[in-house]
Parts: sequence; structure tokens; C-alpha cells
Amino acid sequence: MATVSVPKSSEETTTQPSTITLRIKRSNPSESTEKTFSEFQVPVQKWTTVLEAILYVKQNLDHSVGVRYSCRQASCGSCGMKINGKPALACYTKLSELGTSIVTVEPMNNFPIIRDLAVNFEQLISNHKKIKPFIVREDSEITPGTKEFIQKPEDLEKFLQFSYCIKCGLCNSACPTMATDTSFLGPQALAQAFRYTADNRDQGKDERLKIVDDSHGIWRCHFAGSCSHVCPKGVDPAMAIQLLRGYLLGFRK
Amino acid sequence: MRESIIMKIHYGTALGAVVLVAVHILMRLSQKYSDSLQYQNVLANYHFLPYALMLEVVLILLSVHGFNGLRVILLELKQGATYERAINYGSIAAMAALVAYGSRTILMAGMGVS
Amino acid sequence: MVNSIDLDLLIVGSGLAGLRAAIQAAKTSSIIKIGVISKLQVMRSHSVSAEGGTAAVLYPEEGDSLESHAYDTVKGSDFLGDQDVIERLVREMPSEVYQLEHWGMPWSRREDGRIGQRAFGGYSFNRATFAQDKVGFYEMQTLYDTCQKFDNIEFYNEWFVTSIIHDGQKFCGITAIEMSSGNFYTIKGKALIIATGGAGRVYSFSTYALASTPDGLDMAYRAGMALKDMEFVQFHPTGILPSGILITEGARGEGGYLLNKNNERFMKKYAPSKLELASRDVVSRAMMTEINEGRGYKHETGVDCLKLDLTHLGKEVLTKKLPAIREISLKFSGIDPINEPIDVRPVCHYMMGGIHTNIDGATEIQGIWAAGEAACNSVHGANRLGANSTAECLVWGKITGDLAAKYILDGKSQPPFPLHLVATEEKRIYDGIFRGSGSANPYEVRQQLTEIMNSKAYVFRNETDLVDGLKQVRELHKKTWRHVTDKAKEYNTNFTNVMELDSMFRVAEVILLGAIKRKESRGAHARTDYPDRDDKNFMHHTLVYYDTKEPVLKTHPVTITKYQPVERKY
Amino acid sequence: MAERLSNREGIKGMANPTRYGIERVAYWLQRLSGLGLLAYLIGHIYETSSIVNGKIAWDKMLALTQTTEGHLILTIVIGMCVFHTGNGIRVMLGHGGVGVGRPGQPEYPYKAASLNYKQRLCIWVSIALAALAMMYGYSILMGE
Ligand SMILES: Cc1cc2nc3c(=O)[nH]c(=O)nc-3n(C[C@H](O)[C@H](O)[C@H](O)COP(=O)(O)OP(=O)(O)OC[C@H]3O[C@@H](n4cnc5c(N)ncnc54)[C@H](O)[C@@H]3O)c2cc1C
Ligand code: HEM
Ligand code: SF4
Ligand code: F3S
Ligand code: FES
Repeated sequence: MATVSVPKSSEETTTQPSTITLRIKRSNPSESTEKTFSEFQVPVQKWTTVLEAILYVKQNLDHSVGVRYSCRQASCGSCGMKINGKPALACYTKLSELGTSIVTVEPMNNFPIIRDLAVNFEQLISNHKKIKPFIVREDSEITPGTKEFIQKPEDLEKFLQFSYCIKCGLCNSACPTMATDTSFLGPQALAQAFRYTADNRDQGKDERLKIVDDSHGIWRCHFAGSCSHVCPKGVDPAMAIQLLRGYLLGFRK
Repeated sequence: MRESIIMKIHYGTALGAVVLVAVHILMRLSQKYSDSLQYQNVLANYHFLPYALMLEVVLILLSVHGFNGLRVILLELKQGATYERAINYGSIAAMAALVAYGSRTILMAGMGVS
Repeated sequence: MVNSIDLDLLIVGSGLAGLRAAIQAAKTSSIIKIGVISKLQVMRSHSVSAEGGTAAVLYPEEGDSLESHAYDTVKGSDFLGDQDVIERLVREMPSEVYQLEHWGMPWSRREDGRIGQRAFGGYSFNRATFAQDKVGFYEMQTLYDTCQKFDNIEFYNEWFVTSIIHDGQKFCGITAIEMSSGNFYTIKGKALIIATGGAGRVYSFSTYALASTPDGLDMAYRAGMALKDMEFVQFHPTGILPSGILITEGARGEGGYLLNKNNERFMKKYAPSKLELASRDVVSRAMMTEINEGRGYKHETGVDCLKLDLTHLGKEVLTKKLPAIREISLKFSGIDPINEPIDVRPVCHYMMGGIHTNIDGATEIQGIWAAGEAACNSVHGANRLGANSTAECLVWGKITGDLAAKYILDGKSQPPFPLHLVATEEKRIYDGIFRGSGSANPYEVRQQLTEIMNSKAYVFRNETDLVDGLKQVRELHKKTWRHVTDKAKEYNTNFTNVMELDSMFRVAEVILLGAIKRKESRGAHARTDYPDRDDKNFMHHTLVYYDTKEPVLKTHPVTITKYQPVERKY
Repeated sequence: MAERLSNREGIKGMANPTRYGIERVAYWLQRLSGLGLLAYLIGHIYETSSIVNGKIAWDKMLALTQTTEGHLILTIVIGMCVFHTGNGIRVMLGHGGVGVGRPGQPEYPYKAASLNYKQRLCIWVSIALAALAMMYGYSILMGE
């Protein structure tokens, strides 16, 4: 008979877990608007991520922690938050690489808080929509017998990296313009404007340039680079934005 | 005005300023620094038409660049239709005022008193 | 007073299937109001994790054919797949790949600029169309972004749907909680597409996103629709330790080896011709046999595993074609696959079963369709081939989106809305769960439940384990875990987590019941006490209907067109 | 309430350059120096306007500014001017898409190509030039 061993939950494993103190910033709009910190002791191992630590708290110590997560492998973009003061993905930050015995997690800046660590994404979502994030051309719907638009690997390279974006919003949280400008399109949307513009299948350049050339559009980026500094996916929005601006300044065709 | 045009002006004025401000500063170093500030010498500068014209251009470039820079900062600080309109017109007014005031100096110093 | 919203087409779930359906419906008609309702933010659905590829026949001139794709799929399904459905899948797929391409999908390209394809398990031609190793992610992005074109698609981000309402024949609406505010809503509509995805989180070791719980399946089940073939759960050979995150089959497609403790490519014993690229059930069973016979490694965590060796592929292939694998492995296990083999073990990965539908994706209730992994139109039979699932999501997303939109345009009369059902549902979730009381920690109960599933209904199964598992699940179900300690309205995930657990119990039971009943080994369902396929007694689908007392099991015939069942060998 | 929980970092976010590397510091210095230079420009125009009121007025104004504090301020202005110019040229080229790297498939662990050594070098060079200019200027101002 086949016996099947089950991966054990973290407490029963062979390596000796150490503990850290996890400080979670709490806020619950229906109870009070005050923001306070709750502190918890969490066992950790070398691969324990911040998300796992938060979920340990949610499951065992305080069920009411509000946090957004899903894929736990840095593909869905749910779990952006400020970890020890810097925007990062919780599922993509190991406690061991932080190297502090007290870890503080707070909701991302520049997004309204829904509750605790979960923030409201409406603005990011609508800004993304504004820049026409799709291929603009008349024959984008196929008919019987249609084959692909030819795209050489080198054409692909021109935009591929920008399509790594998981819409996690970390860049918007780090950007200094975003910190004060409530109408700024933000690095996430601007980078996507470039992603589609640089695609050789797209013909929407002029439309998109018109949209970003606004008093709260691309010109409100001052190449502070913080967006690229925190992006967990190597998108490099700062580069995308400068290249997009290159079209407007006549450096690129 | 489209934002891109404004910002092109911003960069253009900056580039123009680089050259002319350099000239302006080098003038201070063409003689002993303190001498360059002697009343007579300064006045002589104003009387020298090309230099006076250059000063006028520098004045315009820097006012436009500087106040547009301020406008940008203020625009990013706070939003709202009325506020933004006030900032836009306010900075144009400030530019004009500074240029007017500076031109008065150049004009009067260049023409009259000796 | 219950808040109410009126729409035409409701799409619950925003994975590949849901979004593809939304676009198709919006293309079919620009006047119908379409709502895409998801318990996650729309773009964060589990589909973003799909890695390896999407199967389609793109190069007939190079020797591929629809026939061959169909036969590979039929054989992969261990002859349980409905062959008319499979033929439809392979016929529709090529144009789906081109359509995605036209919408901006960054497919990896050949040197000449045409779309690239790679080898995948169980196929006799390299037809897994790929975009690096983030296929699902890019497909989601392309569909999500293309949705932005249409003004009649509205996204309901983070709305937790709790039930489906119909009058016995026709669809009427759903009930849902807007998570950010905690308000309870009725959403009325003329047609519904269920696209709530798979439910692999009923297993503790799983490649699925943490949100992949069976709420959608359970919703349909409670509303009287049958769940079909739920005993067939796919275990992917290569889940990385300790997290269970998937290492795509593409890694073996690019030439990776599986090694046991003696450094031996053991697959040559089990599938001499296809080796590591035999279908997933075959490889997973081979791996478990190696482990059970003592030729596995022990991982640091005490778990048995084997090694996946990619070192011989070289840096170039790993960084260019499998960058995400390298990233996952480095980040989550601390191993660089360029230098070291990875620790892997079979992991819960896919549910062949789902809501019973016909070839058009229509369920037993008028006005309700199901698409994607939540649906079971029997395209995968007893075992899905890699790269066929994203394909299925696209094809049936399109079909159901189109049919549902046309159904709405036809303007069939709507039955009066059965308001009393809303009241019943409100009572069930608020009195039964939100205001429930008890002493057991629901999260611990969830952990126990998933561990039972992992130990009793894993790769190899037998009567004793399954019956015992069912007993344990039912005992666990009786504990008092139906209570929510968080009493706030806003973003109460404690509440939704307990609702998810509630649905997990019912669906886990269905999986176990089906597995007990099926006394044969077929595809992913391998019984050590009945090691052979039994076409005489079990060449049929399992249907399970909800009943307040005991679930009702029925059977459903398999459609065979051209391919007669033969023994399956790789 | 909505306002309270909006969680915008506000001016602090603009002003807190330490977390995000030298590029963010450069951004902040560019802003400060721009504002500083504008303030100086206004002051400078006011200062020079005294020339129209004759030598006495001019000398009075000169006496007012040619103090130690005045020289210190002027030194800072020199620094700001040099940094703002140097960094300004970098930023302008960057805005045009020059020297910000080329798109390409990023490799894990990701390093943003736009935050490259050329950019960093330019920033440091601007800072260094500003420092040199300040020293030179100070020596001239004080050397009198
Ligand atoms: C790690 C991994 C890799 C894979 N790789 C491949 C591959 O390479 N090729 C391939 O073909 N297939 C692959 N698959 C399988 C494939 O990804 C999935 O089958 C497919 O993505 C399912 O898509 P879906 O649209 O059906 O549902 P999902 O993407 O799972 O979406 C489910 C949706 O339902 C919503 N939902 C669920 N419950 C509720 C509720 N109660 N209320 C409201 N909304 C709800 C969720 O929010 C979500 O939007 C992979 C699967 C995994 C796990
Ligand atoms: C002489 C060479 C100068 C150059 C090359 C230059 C260049 C620049 C550049 C490139 C910017 C950045 C714009 C942006 O990020 O969007 C800028 C901003 C600014 N400049 Fe200048 N500038 C110069 C001189 C001056 C002077 C003399 C003043 C003062 C009057 C000034 C005031 C400002 C202000 C206030 C800003 C706004 C700061 C900001 O947006 O961050 N500049 N300058
Ligand atoms: S650009 Fe990077 S940081 Fe910004 S949303 Fe996309 S992935 Fe996140
Ligand atoms: S941080 Fe902001 S200022 Fe520009 S380079 Fe990035 S968007
Ligand atoms: S949980 Fe998906 S990105 Fe972290």
C-alpha cells in the first residue's frame, strides 16, 4: 500500500524556528480613524516571508487583520505594503533578508486605506484605463484565416520588460509626485502607456501621447527613479516614462 | 497651452540660461571680483548695449524658467480647478512683474543716470 | 433592506475564462450591461500563475494536425474525455491564439517573427504556445487590458458572491458582499456565467493561489447543479519545496531531468519513450513510487522529495526561456537552478471535475453557463494535459460569452424574482456564520481538512484511506468552527475565510465520495486496490447532486466519436 | 474621515529622500536649489535695482550684502547654481530618453537599467562640481 507523507506545517519541522516581533499598523474606518500598531511574536524560518508571518498572525493570534493576498508567488500584485518603511511585496520579502528582529508593516502610501494593510486601488485602476492600455488598430479583431502580426524577437524586446507589470502599485506608493499630487497619472499607468506605444503592432501612439501630455500627466515625473527602485518585477517604469517623453520632445520618432 | 509646450519652454530657457549666466558670472571674474561690483564698473556694463541686452534676455529666461518651476511645484502640492487656475495665472503675473521690475533697472541704468 | 443592482449579464470570476467571456459578450452586443464580479481585484485572479503554455495547432505545414492534438488529449484523458468536446477545443484554439496575439499578447517569437511553441507533457508535437514562462500572466494582462476598450463591461473588484438565485428553471440573480464596505447586495441579471476557477486549496500542498477555494463550485452545487468527475484531481509532478509553488512542465519541456537518490533518471523505467514528458499522472505516480520505495531525498523540512535537474540546460536557456522558474527557485527556496537541482514533489494542481455542463458550457439551469476550470464539459476527462486548461478557458469563455449575450438579446421573459431566497441566504450567512458561535479556530480546522485530503486522497488512493478520510472530514465538519471573531463590516476577510471553509467541506466530501465510488484506476485517479482501468463498469462520468441529507450520486455517459479506448502507454 | 485615511505621504514624501537611493536625493536637491535660485534671483534683481538711485544707494546696498553672511549665502547660491545646472542637464537629457538604458529582458535579481552608473556618476559629478565651485567662490569672496 502506498503511504503518502504530507509536508508538515512550519512548527513541526526540523530546523529550530526563531521568533521576530511583527508590528502591524491598524486602522479601521468604522470603529475609529486612529492609526495604531499591534505587536505580535511570530516564529520564523529562513524562507518565511512577511506574508506568511502576517497570515500566521491572522490565523492564530488575531483573525481580524485586514490584508490582501492571493498568489503568494509575486505574480498577482495583491500584497504590496510598506515593510520597514519601504514599499515591497509581502510575499516576496523574506524575513531573513530584512535582518531586523522587529519588522514593521504598514499600508502603502498614496492609496486610501480600506482597512489595516488593505488599500483602495480605484485611482490606479482608472488611471490605467485612461491611457488606453490595449492595441489600437483597426484590424485588431481577427477574421477566419487570420494569422499573426509578425513580430521579431527584437521587436518584442522593445516592450516586453514593461509588460512584466503586475499592477501592484508599489511604484505609485514610492513616487514623490504621487505623494502630493492627487491627479497625477502615476508611474504604473505611464509605463503601460509606453508599453503599448512601443509595441510594433500598435497604432495608438498619437492618441496616447495626447492623453499623457496633460498638466497632471507625464510632465509631473521628474525622473526621481524611486518607482524603479521599488518595482519588484524589473519593469523600470522610470525608463519607460523617459522614453515615452522622448516622443514628446522629439528625440524619438 | 499644452503642457508639452510649456515644458519645452522650460527646458529651452534653462539651456539658454546656461550659456548666458555663465557669461554673466565670468564677467564678475574678468576683473577683481570686488572691482566688478564698483558702481562705475557696473554702470559701465549697463551702458554697453550688447551686455545690457544680454542681461535683459537672462532676466526673461530666468524669470520664465524660475516661475514655471515654482508653478510646477505648486501644481503638484495641491489640486483643484480654482487653485490651479490661480497658480497658472499667478505665475505668469509674477514672471511679468519680475521682468518688468528688472527691465526698469536695465533701462534706466542703461539710458539715464551716469 | 437589501441593496440591489440590475445588470444583464453577470460573470462571476475574472480569470481567463471570465474575462474572455466578458470581451466576447461585449463584442456581441454593445448595449447589454455586463458585470464581472470577483472576490479578488479583477486582474489578480489565479490565472496569472499559469506558467508553461497554451496548446494550439499553429503549424500544420510542419507536421502538426488537429487530429493529433485531439488524439493526444483523448489519450491524456484516459478515454474519459468527451470526444466531441475535445474536437471543438482543438478546432477553436488556433484562432484564439491569433486573437490574443492581435490584442497585444507578447507571445515569444521565432527568429522569423512567428509565434513560438514548445514541447509539453503528453503531446506528440511541440504545440504549447508560450510567452516565456508566464503564459497565464500575459494572457490575463492582455484580456484585462482589452476589456478596457469596452464601456459596457463593469468590474466589481472584491465582491464576494455567496449564492446563485433561480426559480427552479431560469436564472434570476446572485447575492454578494461588497468587501470594502461589507454591504450585502442582490445583483439581478438575465444570464450568468460561472467562471470561479479551480479549488485546489482543499489540499494543503498545492500550486494554487490562496484564494482558490471551491466557493463557486459550492454555490452551483447548493443551487442544485451537479458537480461532475470531482474525484479526478491532477497532481503536478514538480511542486517546489517548501512552498508548493509550481515549477512548470516547460522546465522538463526544455530538457530538465528528474533524478532519484541514486542519481538515476528513473522515468526511463516508467515511460521509456516519453521519459519526463509523459502525461502528468504517469510522472507523478512514478515519483511517488520512487519515494515510497525509498529512493527519494529528505528535504530539510522532513518531507520526501526528488530532484529536478536543470543544470545541464545552461544559463542562457534558464535566463531567457525560464526566467520565472529561476526567480521562484532563488527566492523561495534559495537555490539557483543554474548550479543546483531543485527539490520537487507531486503537488495538487488542477481539478478535472467541475460544474456539469454540455458542450456549449450550458448548465442544467436556463440562463446559466459555466466556463474555465470551474466547469466540467469533460474536455479533460480523467487527466488534463498541460497547456490545455488555459486553452479551455479561452475557448469556452468565448463560447459562453457569445451564447449568453445572444440569449439576453433574444429577450426571453424573466421569471418574477424569488425574493424569499435572498432572505434565506442572508440568514444562512449572517445568522449561521457571521453571528455563529463556537470554540474551534476555523483556520486550524481548515488546515486539518486540507491535510486530511492530502493524506487520504493524494496520488495513490485506496478504499480504507478514502473511507477513513470521509469519516474524518465529516467529524471535523461537526466541530463548532462557524463563527467569526472579527465583527467589523469593512474588509472582513475573517468572514469570507469562514465562508470559504464552509464550501470546502461540501466539495471535499464530493471529491471523496466520487473517489470511493470509482473502483478503478483511470488517469489521475489511481487506486492501489483496483490498479486497472475498468471500461466495463466505469466508462462514465460521475455526477453528484446536493441534498440536505446525503449527496446523490448519478452517472453520465461518455461521448465517443472516433477514438476507441485502448491501453494507455507512454 | 476619508481625508484622514487617504494616506498620501504629503510633503514629507517629497522631502524624505533617504529611502530610495541617490536619484531621489538628486530630485530633492534639484527642487531645493531651483527654489533657492528663484529666491536669489528675486533678491538679486531687487539688489541691482538700487543702481538707478545713484551711487550712494548702490554702495549702501553693497555694504548690506558684502558681509560675511552675505558671502555665505552667495557661496550657497554658487553651489546651488552649479548643482542645479549640472543635474539639470542630466535630467533634461534623461527626459529626452538619453542615457536611461535600453529596454531588454530584465534578469533576476532585477536592477533597473535607468538607475545606471552613468546617471549616478552624473549626480555625483554635479555634487562634486558644486562643492568645488563653492570652495573656489568662497575663496574669491573672502579673499578680498
Ligand atoms: C501554478 C499553475 C500553473 C498553471 N499552468 C498552466 C499552464 O501552463 N497551461 C495551462 O493550460 N494551464 C495551466 N494551469 C491551469 C490554469 O491556470 C487554470 O486552470 C486556469 O487559469 C483557470 O482559470 P479560470 O478562469 O477558470 O479561473 P481562475 O483564474 O482561477 O479565477 C477564478 C476567479 O473566480 C473568482 N471567484 C472565486 N470565488 C468567488 C466568489 N465566491 N465570489 C466572487 N468571485 C469568486 C476569483 O476571484 C477569480 O477571479 C496552471 C495552474 C496552476 C495552479
Ligand atoms: C542655468 C541653468 C539651469 C538649468 C540647466 C536648469 C534646468 C532645470 C531643469 C532640467 C529642471 C527640472 C524640470 C523637471 O524636473 O521637470 C529645472 C527646474 C527648476 N529650475 Fe532650473 N535650471 C537652470 C537654472 C535655474 C535658475 C537660475 C533658476 C532660478 C531662477 C531655476 C529655477 C528652477 C526651478 C524653481 C525649478 C523647479 C524645480 C522642480 O521642478 O523640481 N533654474 N531646472
Ligand atoms: S511598474 Fe512595477 S511597481 Fe509599478 S505597478 Fe508595475 S510591477 Fe508594481
Ligand atoms: S518615482 Fe515618480 S517622479 Fe518619475 S521616475 Fe518615477 S515617476
Ligand atoms: S500575494 Fe500575489 S503578489 Fe504577493
